[in-house]
This record gives sequence, structure tokens and C-alpha cells, in this order.
Amino acid sequence: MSAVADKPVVQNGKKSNRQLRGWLGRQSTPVRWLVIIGFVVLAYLLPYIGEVPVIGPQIITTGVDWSTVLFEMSYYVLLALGLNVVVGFAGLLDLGYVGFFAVGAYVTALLTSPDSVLHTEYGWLVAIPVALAVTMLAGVLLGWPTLRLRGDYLAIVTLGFAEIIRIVATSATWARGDRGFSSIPHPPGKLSDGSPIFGVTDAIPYFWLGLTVVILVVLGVRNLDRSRVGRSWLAIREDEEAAEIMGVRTIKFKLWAFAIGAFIGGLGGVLFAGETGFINSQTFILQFSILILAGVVMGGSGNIAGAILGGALISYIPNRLRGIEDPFFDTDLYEYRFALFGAMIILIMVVRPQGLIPSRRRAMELKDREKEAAPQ
Amino acid sequence: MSEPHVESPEELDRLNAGPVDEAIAAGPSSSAADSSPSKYGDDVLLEMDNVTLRFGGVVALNGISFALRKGEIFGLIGPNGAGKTTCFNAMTGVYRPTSGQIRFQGESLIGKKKHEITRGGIARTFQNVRLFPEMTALENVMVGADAHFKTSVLSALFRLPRFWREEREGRARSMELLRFVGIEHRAGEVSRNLSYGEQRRLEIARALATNPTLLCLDEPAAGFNPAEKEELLGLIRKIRDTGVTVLLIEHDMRLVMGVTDRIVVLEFGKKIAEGTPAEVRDNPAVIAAYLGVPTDAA
Amino acid sequence: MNFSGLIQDFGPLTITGLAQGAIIALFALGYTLVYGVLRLINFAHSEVFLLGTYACLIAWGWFGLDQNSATPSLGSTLGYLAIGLVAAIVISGLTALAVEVVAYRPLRKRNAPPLAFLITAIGASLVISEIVGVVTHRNPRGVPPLIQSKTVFSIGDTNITNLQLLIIGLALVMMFLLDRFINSSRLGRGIRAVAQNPDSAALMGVNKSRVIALVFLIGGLMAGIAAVMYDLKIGVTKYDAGFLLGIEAFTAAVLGGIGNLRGALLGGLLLGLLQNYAAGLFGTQWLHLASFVALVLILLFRPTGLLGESLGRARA
Amino acid sequence: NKDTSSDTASGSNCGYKLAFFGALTGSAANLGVNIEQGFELAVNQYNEKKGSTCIEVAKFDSQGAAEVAPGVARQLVADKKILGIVGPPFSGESEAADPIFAEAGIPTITPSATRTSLSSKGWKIFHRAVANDDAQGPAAAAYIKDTLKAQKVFVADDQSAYGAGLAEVVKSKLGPLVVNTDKTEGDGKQADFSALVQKVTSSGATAFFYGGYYTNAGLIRKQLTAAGWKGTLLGGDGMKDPGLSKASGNAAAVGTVVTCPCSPPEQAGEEFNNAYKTKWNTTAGTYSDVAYDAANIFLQGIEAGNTTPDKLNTYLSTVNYKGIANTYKWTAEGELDPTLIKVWAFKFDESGDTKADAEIKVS
Amino acid sequence: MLLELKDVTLLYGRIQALHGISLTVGEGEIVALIGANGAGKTTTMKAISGLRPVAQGSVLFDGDDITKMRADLRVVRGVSQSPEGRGIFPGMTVRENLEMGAYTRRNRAEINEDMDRVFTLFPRLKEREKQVGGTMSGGEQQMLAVGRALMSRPKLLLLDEPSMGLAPMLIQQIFDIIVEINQQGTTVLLVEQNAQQALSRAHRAYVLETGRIVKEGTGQDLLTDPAVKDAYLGVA
Ligand SMILES: Nc1ncnc2c1ncn2[C@@H]1O[C@H](COP(=O)(O)OP(=O)(O)OP(=O)(O)O)[C@@H](O)[C@H]1O
Ligand SMILES: Nc1ncnc2c1ncn2[C@@H]1O[C@H](COP(=O)(O)OP(=O)(O)OP(=O)(O)O)[C@@H](O)[C@H]1O
Ligand SMILES: CC(C)C[C@H](N)C(=O)O
Ligand SMILES: [Mg+2]
Ligand SMILES: [Mg+2]
Repeated sequence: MSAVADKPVVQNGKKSNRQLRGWLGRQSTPVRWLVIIGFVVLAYLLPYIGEVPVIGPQIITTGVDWSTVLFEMSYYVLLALGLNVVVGFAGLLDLGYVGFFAVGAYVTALLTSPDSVLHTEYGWLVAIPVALAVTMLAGVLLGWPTLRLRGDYLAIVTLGFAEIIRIVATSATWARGDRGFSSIPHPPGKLSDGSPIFGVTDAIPYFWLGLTVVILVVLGVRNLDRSRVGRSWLAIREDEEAAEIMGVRTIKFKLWAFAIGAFIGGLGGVLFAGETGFINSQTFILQFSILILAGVVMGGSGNIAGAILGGALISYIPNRLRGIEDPFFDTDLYEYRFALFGAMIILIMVVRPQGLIPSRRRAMELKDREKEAAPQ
Repeated sequence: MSEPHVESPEELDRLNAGPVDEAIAAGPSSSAADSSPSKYGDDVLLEMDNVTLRFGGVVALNGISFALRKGEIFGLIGPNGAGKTTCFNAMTGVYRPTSGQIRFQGESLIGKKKHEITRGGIARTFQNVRLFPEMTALENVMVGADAHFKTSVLSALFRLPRFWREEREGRARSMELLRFVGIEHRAGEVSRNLSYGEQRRLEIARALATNPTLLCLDEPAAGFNPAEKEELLGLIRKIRDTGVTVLLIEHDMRLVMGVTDRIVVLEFGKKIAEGTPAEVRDNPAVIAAYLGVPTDAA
Repeated sequence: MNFSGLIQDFGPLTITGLAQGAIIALFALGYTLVYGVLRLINFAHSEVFLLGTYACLIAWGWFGLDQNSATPSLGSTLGYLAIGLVAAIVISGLTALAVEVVAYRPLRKRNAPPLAFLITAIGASLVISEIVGVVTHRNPRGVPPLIQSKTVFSIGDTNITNLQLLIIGLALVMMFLLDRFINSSRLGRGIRAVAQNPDSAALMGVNKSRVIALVFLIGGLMAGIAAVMYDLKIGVTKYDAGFLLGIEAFTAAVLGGIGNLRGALLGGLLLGLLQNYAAGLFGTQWLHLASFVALVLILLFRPTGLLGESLGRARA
Repeated sequence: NKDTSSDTASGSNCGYKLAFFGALTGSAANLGVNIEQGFELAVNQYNEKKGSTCIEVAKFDSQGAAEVAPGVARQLVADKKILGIVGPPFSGESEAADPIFAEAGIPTITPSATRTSLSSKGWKIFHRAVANDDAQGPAAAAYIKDTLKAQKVFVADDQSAYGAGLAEVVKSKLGPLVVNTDKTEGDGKQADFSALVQKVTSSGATAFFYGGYYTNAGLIRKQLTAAGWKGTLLGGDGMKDPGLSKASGNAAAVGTVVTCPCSPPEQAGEEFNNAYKTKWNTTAGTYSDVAYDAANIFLQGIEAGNTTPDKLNTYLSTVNYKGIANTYKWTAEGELDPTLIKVWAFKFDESGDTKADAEIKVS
Repeated sequence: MLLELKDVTLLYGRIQALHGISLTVGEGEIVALIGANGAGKTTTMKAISGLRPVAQGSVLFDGDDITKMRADLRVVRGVSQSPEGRGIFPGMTVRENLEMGAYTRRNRAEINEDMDRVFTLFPRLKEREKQVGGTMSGGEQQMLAVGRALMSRPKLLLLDEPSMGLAPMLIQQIFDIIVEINQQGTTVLLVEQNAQQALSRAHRAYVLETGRIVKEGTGQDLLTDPAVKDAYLGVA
């Protein structure tokens, strides 16, 4: 056997993607850091992209506040990153990830809102550690009974858990259902003129906060991925029993995957609650989980950059369709967002089954598998 | 979506069994006998003590007893379906014996988790290759090496010194093992793409990476040609020389006879012979059940 | 909790539960079949069902039957029923095939990873249900009063209506036929072979593509029948009807042991009963909760569902 | 004082916008659309009178969803030309969006969000053009007791902020007449109500009050009829939409009673109804007339030179406006003056639409 | 010629496994294919049975070009394979597995006859008729795989390491069986690591090295070829 030179028939997208990654990889460490820092700075400037002539107005949303959309993207990206740990890294198919988002948001609300039966009315910051601890616990609680379940059984059970959370949120009196919790405090901090940094009319500070959290989470998740932990997850994903026989503590690492995924999802919930100031049971529907999963896989399951892109897209696309009138029925294109979105998902997956930015491993896997397909 | 794993009714029963069942399964002698010295003497590494394992109607192991001594190469042979692989599965915690004891370094293995057994010093390969197909050869071995590392989620998350140390060590050791089994040139290739023979070698490297005291090889030479078998023979000796005890299942008599110190022969789940290669080879029961015409060492 | 309510209504709740369960079971077959063969949760199966619920309404519409018409005579009811069934079966079957061809086949040709299939399935599901949503302005569509519900016989205080009898009977018959087909026919064995080892199946001369198409088709047919029964029972359909019941059908399939036909039946009936009892005992808002809690508990003790997998591989 | 920006080419006090904020799409969009059309009609008529596009209409689709509302609300407040808002129509989205409007100081008039607590949040910009659920609930209860004279009543709701609140009030007012209760999932989350139907049937109730919206109500009505239940279904304004009979079939819907803190369309007058029909090619729906009034109140204020949100808001606190549906005068909390509150009962007839039945006296 | 490979090239992703293989198998022959691990033996089999697409070159069967034909249709044409790694149907019973071997056949009587023949060849299979394949031991599965391949009454039987995992006594037996069915008229292409046995039974043989055919000759020729002896037969 010998490696044959790659034929130059690689599709454009793949090629440029590889080239970009290759290019970045070839640069010296300082250059690489400079590029990355450059990107980060640009990300922080996104709220002002509308000011950029010509392209700016194409990018920003029309029917809905751009900075709010950016903030929404930031917590969608968080959710995608968290789900990527569970699905992409550890290979545990979770169809109910929104449950953790809900737990994060609800614990925050219960601790802070004047509507809560607890009447604690903590500040937002004080609520965070409790909320995250509870979410992680929820992750472990979900993980524990499901440890023995294989792939798709796990999927339906996670879906069930999320539904249980939603139904409890809707129907249990203390969770207030559709009435919800209002007056959830915003993150603290005042500007020099005494007005709060995190107000209600301007979402930019929330976006910056969200982005910062995203960056921290990316760093953490990346460190985990490239370590014994990430390797163990991968081994579990490939052959759980063999992994265990090779000494991998499958239970421990699966629980960690759930806990970490839950933690990140909870973070998203905490941010969400802190921004809207009002939550009710309508937000945490099943379709939301499925959407996030679609984002992760579409972006490139198992790859951090992919998860970020996927998470951002699933929130950006529908919002971008807002305020555009369709020429035939004179309604907002927003009405068609899911139909268009579904079509796009199919298209993307058919063209790039490994996702938009696959991990190197997945990309290779697919390329190999593709050529192996027998005549049909 | 994931590849299903072994899930026999028995295993289900075992998983569902409460502590009461476990006590019954372990037999009357359970806890007292656990740490009792072996009747085979001090240098015993692993001891099968009257082990029986049933699958519904099939009695795969029927009161098997034998013992491995430290540092030897021990052969396990017998006709197809005699229960050899089942022996491995019982030792490594994949199946739980219906009755009997298995002791490793004086400690009972019954009821231990698979990864605990591995960390305790027993490593194995599989009769049907079971690598992590999408991981590179090197990564496959590193998973094995990870078994005796301690990098926790926190030290990985914050890149504490332990992380760096263990990562470096693990990588170096894994490369060394790949070299040892002769496939270091494929280190960066995903294991799915290796040929069958290479995959078998990789399995050995991965098992060795867990730092075992006992290495169990299930038909490692299957699919090797005689020349390659010769190489494998050398490799097994080399492994033994590093101080690892080897338990070998193999149908190739030349290999078995050439490398093992002692052999146990199973038939229909029963032990029918035990002894040195020469003794076993001339044992009429073994010839009748297994070898066929003695001269034809295929 | 309302024990006296449950006890008082136990009979009726049982029979409505069985009827509901029968529909779920028929629906669940599609999940189980496709999963058994392709190890794929065919998310779009809910829309196969959805289009079935509309197909029979549209067909009846052509024959002048709409929801404000009067109940026709027995003879014409049977005729209408046949027409509705044919329409739903044809449309659902075709939809299932179309989904296979558009969303899965290209991926299969490229040997794509399993998650990719799941996502195109979700995509296909979204497209179909949303298009229906946009076209119908997300308004419900009512079903003609084809069958005036009448009590056929009673057990104690429990009246069993003609509709309930029809639904349960039809489901059992279809299940029986399908079970026979899969387990005893040559083609059925081919389906199981592809499920267990596609490469080997090809080496035995099984045409994989045809088997896969067949599996989608059968799933579609069953969903079509379920769709008509649903229309008659619920009285209304809507663009998201598939999604709602789909989750339940999928749950039922898993509960019984996905990939196992009899499991789908058992899971469906069980789910229907459980939901109705839970609604009686705790209140209607808790009905779905009951099914998921039951699911989690059952899988805890039987990780591959009540009857385990059968189409699929037992050990690899 | 500084009327700088107000003088544009098209005359004085022009060049501003009024906004509609509410559901144009989504599961209960019909209700939002009714309101938007009433609102837009008023602005159009005003512009016609002026002979130019003096006041622009800005529409913001919240889908009636609380999690969507904030982003859309911020988009709204970013537009500094907007002086006032008609909406949000639903109580849930009001919770999420009104704080943003309050901070931006843009006055709102909601023609339909009836949740009681909305007026107690201290939002100075909040004005409710109809009675809240505290009036509607007792009215429904009174109707059940006095008009239907039902002895056994079943009460259920869809657990929405609106439906549950309303059902709660009805339950407490009916007291011992309530024989059993239940709760369902919200719109689009449940299709099979057989368990509920079973409970209603075996409870022996002759009246069934459902707190919820028309989509579920239609389904429930149909399944009740199929099961042979002959009693009366009642509900609040959320069920007052032809969508109900579309789901249930006209025959099944006949006799279903809905209360509404609004007046019968006839009272809005030929002129409005014809104009509406001409413009939108459909008859005016629930709250179309109230939205029309709300818009006109804003327009009158702008005409009077209140061309900042602030001034317009101050103007609202003193206004006493006689519109086509009612007369409007607000308390400091933004509630309608108690003397102006009215609740009507409506009944579905064979046409599948509602006809006014009787005004219910609220004490 | 029953089977002819012309210059067949085959790729696994970036890896070229076959570099232009040409070989022929005549009607009634036993042809052996030997070579080291990774030489491409299995790959050659897959190219013939259609499990993997051929990149270049062609495969002719019975005079027809079947290069692009689907695997299942090749079975109908008379090519049957017992694959490496056995590939039994784990969830089907032993009997059902054997039935699958006869999937393309209709004649019930003949099928039953063949079933009996397989059971006589491998009594263990008869004993375990109702056991599901997945729980059989390695060697038992191997018997099942070979038995199943026999069930299709092929013109050309492809056997990929049929002796792998079998006990010594059975190895002897399996080679006898191969000769026997060959004498009954089935052409056999055999991949074996057990070169000694294979070459002594085969009419002709090819030696494969890294995806190329480096030698061909009669079985006896190769048995005595010093290079072959050195590389594949071990020091006897
Ligand atoms: N899960 C199971 N359920 C039922 N029977 C089983 C199961 N696993 C193994 N057996 C049976 O137990 C017997 C012993 O199997 P085992 O795999 O140990 O044989 P072996 O000695 O390794 O044979 P080989 O040399 O063919 O690999 C076989 O007859 C097999 O069919
Ligand atoms: N699925 C695959 N993907 C990529 N490469 C593969 C794959 N299967 C085999 N190969 C490669 O193709 C080459 C030939 O493999 P093949 O399996 O045909 O060898 P073989 O002669 O059968 O060897 P063995 O005696 O080990 O079975 C090897 O280098 C192997 O690494
Ligand atoms: C439009 C109305 C039915 C809205 C309802 N009154 C609410 O408060 O949500
Ligand atoms: Mg074995
Ligand atoms: Mg091979």
C-alpha cells in the first residue's frame, strides 16, 4: 500500500478550508496568536458592523435589534459548544439538551425573581454559582441512570428528560408555567453616570458578556479535548466496551461529559435569564434542543470551530430572515424560516456530510468512507 | 448508532442482579476464600478455581481450575467452542462466572469492573479485532497508556504540570510500543485503515501500554502467514522477557508448542489436559479431541 | 391525585387508551423498521404520517365531504373509508420513499456518518411540516363526521364504540400481517439480513437499496393507516400533528425495543394506557410526563426496551 | 416647547410613526392580525384626511412569544420616530417587552392583554383599553349561574398565563358548582383530549368553562361532541375567533359561549365595519375596534402637538376619548376607569362566527 | 476463463491497495492467493465480489464485464464469498444464517439437500441450529460462514482465509471439503495464510505483495520455490 497523491478534484470548500487551517498551522506561534487575537477583537466589534459601508447593512438584521441577535447568537453558541462536548466528543446523543439551559435559567429565576416562592431575591451574580451547581447536578442525575443505555436509547431518554423538565416547568405551581418569572435582575455594574451597564434597551453589553463567556468556554473545552480526557471520550464513542477493557473509566468520563455539557448549557440559561429579565415555560421546547443539535452537526460535530459556526448560524439565519418581505404572499420571510432552514440543513448535510468545519479526523474519515461506498 | 456491544441474557441478568444474587453467584466460599493463599503455591499470578459459566443451556465453562505462574507463557488450547475465549471474558470482567473463583495476585476478580481489572494488571486483545477505528494508531495506544495516568478533568482543563508530564510520557511510551510491535511507521494512520495483521499488532501494543502483569492474547496469529508467525513468536518471547506473564489462545500448534511453557487443553468447557507442550502433544485425549493426526502439525 | 376519578373512569380510560395506543403503534412501526435496518431515527416519519392525515381529508373533499357535511349512510361510509385509506396510504408511502431518496440516499451513497442522517431527517421533517404550516396558515383542518360514534357493546359500564373497535382491530390485523411478512417471508429475511450486516447481505444476493426502499415504503403504509385512524379519532389535523404524535410513537418504539415489531405494538398500547390513566389520576397536563417517566424507568431495568431488539444485531 | 423636528413638508406634527407590536405569525396569530388591521385602518384614514403620509405605520411581529419579544422590542425602541405603540396584545409577551418600552418611555395602549397584574408593575407607559380578567372572570361566572343556570360546571384551562388566570377567577366565583377540574397543555402541544373528554362526560357537568385560546377550544369542542356530550362550552376572549369553529366544525360550535371585555361589532357602527371590510376584505375581528380606537387616541394626541413619546404619555393620562367601541379614560395605573368597563357574552352560530348575546353586568 | 481480472486498481481513500492486478481463474480450478499481511488479498476478493468499487481496470465473469455490477447481482450470476472476519448475521439463528446463503435460490428441495450437506460437514452447526450466530465462538462462526457460502451453490466460490480460527483437526477437514466441492464442479478462489495447505491443494496460485502480483505458477511449483518457501512457508 502506498499513499497516492491527492487528486486535485477536491471540492472548493474543502480545499479552502484545508488551506486555511493548513496556513494557520504553518505560521509561527506569535503570528498564530496575532491572527487569533485579531479575530477576537473583530468579534467584539460585531455590534458596529452595520456601520461598515456596503457589506455591513447586508449582514445586520432588519426586523429585530442587531445587538440582541448577537447576544442570542452568543448563548446559542454556548449551547452548541456544550452539546458538542456531549455529542461530538463523547458520542452521547442528547436530544434534550435544552433541559440544562432551562435548569440554569429557572434556578436563576427562582433565586432572584420577586415572583419566586423562595423569596430570596438574590442578585444575579450570587445566583450564578448555585445555578451552575444545580445544573451540573442535573447533568449527573440525567447521566447516572442512562449510563448503560446505548446510543439511541440514550437519545430518547434525554429527550424524555427535557420534556419532563418542560412539563414540570409548565404545570408545577412553583415553576409558574406560562406566567413565568418577571423582574429577574440584570448583571450588576454601573457606568460613571450612574446608569446601569446592563440596562434593558441596549443589548451590546450583554453580547460582550456572552462573547467573553464563549471565549473562556472555548479555551476550557479545547484543553479538555486535547488531553487524556478527550482521548477517553473518543475511545468511548468508538467502542465503549473495548475502552473499558483498556482501562478507561467509562462511567466517570461519561458523567463528566454530561456534567460539563450541563454546566455550559446552564451558563447559557443564566445569561439568558439575566438579559430578558423574564422567563416562562414557552422557551424551553423540544424543537429548541433539536435545533441546537442540528447546529452542532451542521457546523461539524466534534470540532469546536464547527460548533461555534453551527450555533451562530442556527440563530442568525432565522433572525436575518425577519423583516424581509416575501414577494408573493406579502408576509415576513420569517414565517418561512423553518421551511427554508430545513431545506438548508438538508443541502448542507448532503453537500458536506461531515459538517461545515469538520474536525480533521472526521473530514478524513468521511473522505475515506466516501470512496469506499460500493456501487449501488 | 454506536456499535452494539455484547449483551447476552446472562449479562443482563448479571447487571440486574442485586447484591443477593451476587453473593450466590460467588458461591459459599466467597469472601472468606477471597484472599486465601492459593493451593498452587506462592508464585501463582492468576488462578481459576472451579469456574463454571453457563449461557442458558450451553455450559461454556465447566468447573475449570488452573493457575498461571509469574513470568511464564501459558497456552490455552482446545477445539472450537471449547470455552477459551469465554475464559478470557471471565477473567476480564466481560462475563461473570456462574460459580467459582478467579483470583489475580491473591485477590478475587469476581464482580470487579472491567477497567479496574485492567488497571490491576490484566490486559487483553480480542479474537475479533476491536480497535478504536477512527483514532490513529498512536492514539489507540495512548488510550491504553492513559490507564495508569491520573490527569483529571481539572488538571487537563487548567493544564497543570501533571498534564504536561503525563502527556509527554504517554506519547513517548506509546511510540516506543509501536516500534516494539513493528508498526511505528503507521503511527499517524487511523487504525481502520491498517491491514488485518497490522491491526492485530496494534492491539498488542495497546494492551501492553496498560502496563500489564498479565497479557492475554486471543489468537494473535490468526491471519498471519508462517513467516509472520515466526516474528510473532519472537515478539511474545520479548514481551515475556520484559517480565510480563503471557496467556495465549492459539490454534497454530507450531506457535503454541514453540513458545509456551505450559498448556491447558479445554474441550466442551472442561479441562482435559494440562502440562508442558511435550506432554500435551502426546496426550491421546488431546490428540483425539483436538490435534488429530499427531504428525500433521499444520 | 384523584384515585376515585381513576377508578370510576377506569374502563373508559382503558378503552380510549387502547385506541390511542393502537394508532401510536401503527405509527411506531415506521420508526422501528427503519431503525432496525439503518440504525437511523427517521425523524421525518412524523411528516409521512402528517401528509397521510391531510391526504385522506383532501380525497374526501374531492368527493364533496367536508367537516360540515352530514354523516353519510353506512354503505357510503365504507366507500369513503376505503377512499381515505387508499389516499393516505399512497401519499404516506410515496412521502416515505421521497424522503429516502432526497434526504438519505445521497448520504448513503457517500457513506456519511450516522449523525448526518439524523440531521437531514430533521431537515426533511421541518421542511414538510413548515410547508404544510404555511399553506394552511397554521390553521387546523377539521375532519368530516364520517363515523358517528355508536356503542357497539358494553363491558360493565364501559361502552366500546364502533370507531374504537375499528381502530384497535385494524391495528392488530396489520401488525399480524407485517409480523408474518418480516419473520417468515424471504424478503423479510432479506430485510433482517441488511439490518444485521449490510455487507454480508449483499454477498448473499440481497439488493440493499431495494430492501431499504421497501422498509421505508412499509413504514409509510402503516403510517398512512394510522393517519386515517387519527383523523377519525381526533377530528382535526394540523401542520404540527405529526411532530406531537411522532415523539410518542418513537417513544413507544423504544419502549417496546426499537427494531422489534411486536415491541412497537406493545409499546404503543402501553403508552396509550399509561397516558390515559395518568390523565385520570393526575390531570391531563401530566399525561406526557407519565409516558416519559415510564420510559426512563423501563429502560433503567431493560436497557433495550421491553422485548429487546430483534431486527438488529444481537452481538457484533 | 421645542417643536423643532415636527414641521415637515406634509404639514405640522407629521413625519412620525406609530407602531404595532404583537403576533402577526405564530399559533394565535389571528388575534394579533385583527388588532393590527384595526390599528392600521385608523392611521390610514388619518393620513387620507391629511392628504399625505403624515404618520407612518411600523409593524413589529413578536409572534406572541415572550422569548422573541425583547429583541423585537429593542428594535422598536431604536426607531426614534416612533411616538406610541398599540400592543402588545398578549399578556405573556407584555411581561417581556413592556419593561423595555417603559425604559424607553414610549407609551403603549394594549387593546387586549387582560392579565390583571400587568398594571401593577409600575410601568408608566402602560394603558389597557379593556377590562382585565378580574372583570371578565366574574362576568363569565355570572353568565353560567344566571343565564345558563347550570348546576354542575367543569372548569379547565390551558395553563397559559391568560387562560389559567381566567379559569382561576371563574372557579372561585362559581364555588361549589364546580364538579371537577383539569388542565391541558397549551396550543399545539396536545391533540388528543380523550382523557379530558372522558372526565367531562362522567362528571355530569352541563357547562364547561375552558380558559384558553380558540385552537385548543375548537379541538376540544369537536371531541366532546363526538363523544356525545351535549352541554355548553364557555370561554373568554381568547376563544372568540372563527378559528374555533374551523377546528370543530360549525355544527359542533353552535351554542359555544365566549365572554369578551369588548362590545359587539354592530356597536362600532356601519362606517367602521364597512371601511374595515373594504380595506381588509374580511370582517372586523375581536378587538379590531379597540385597536382602531387606540390608534385614534394616539393620533389625536399627536395632532394636538404631543410629538414626543413623553408628551404623548402625559397626554394619555388626561385623555377622555369617546371612540367607536367605548369611552377611554385611564387611572394612574393605566387601567380603564372602572365606570367604563363592560363585558359582553357572545355565542357561536351556524355561520361559524360569534353573535352578540348579551351584555353582562359587572358589579 | 470463468473469472478474469484485468489491471485492477483499488483505492481506500488515500491508500492505494491494489496496483493493477491481473489474474485468471479457469472453470473447475482451485486457485490460491497468498501474500503477507496487508498485501491486498482481501481487497482483491472485495473487488471480485463487488463490495468495494474498482478504480481502474475491469473484472470479467463468464465472459461478461461485471466491473460496475452491484454485489448482490454478482451473487445471482454465481459468485459467492465467505468473507474475512466471517460476517455472519449475529441476530439470526444458525439455520437462518444458512437460509440466507440460499437467498437467491428458489428450489426448496435442493436447498434442504444442501442444508443437510452443510450439517454433515459441520455437525456442530446442526447441534446449535437454534443458537443465534452472534453468540457462537470464533471457530463456530467460521464454520457457519463457510457453510453459508456453500448454500448458494455458486459457480465461483471465494474463500477468504477459511481456516482462520479453526482447530487443527478442522483445518485438515476444511481443505478436504474444498477439494471435494471443487470436484463436484465448483470453481474456487482461495485466500490463505496457511500457504502449505493451500498450495498443495491448489491447481494454480498467485503471490501478492503490496498490491501487486509478483509470482504465479502451479501450486506445486510455488511450494518448492525457494523465495516463496522463505517468505510464506516459514522454515519448515
Ligand atoms: N453469549 C453466549 N450465548 C450463548 N452461547 C455462547 C455465548 N458465548 C459463547 N457461547 C458458546 O460457548 C461456547 C464457548 O465459546 P468460546 O467463544 O469460549 O469458544 P472458544 O474456545 O474461544 O472457541 P474458538 O476457538 O472457536 O474461538 C461456544 O459453544 C459458544 O457457542
Ligand atoms: N477499509 C480500509 N480502509 C483503508 N485501507 C484499508 C482498508 N482495508 C484495507 N486497507 C489497506 O489496504 C491494504 C491491503 O489490505 P488487505 O486487507 O487487502 O490485505 P490482506 O492481504 O487481506 O492482509 P491480511 O493478511 O492482513 O488480511 C492494507 O495496507 C490495508 O492497510
Ligand atoms: C387577544 C387576547 C385573547 C389576549 C388575552 N386576553 C391575553 O391576555 O393574553
Ligand atoms: Mg475464541
Ligand atoms: Mg485479508
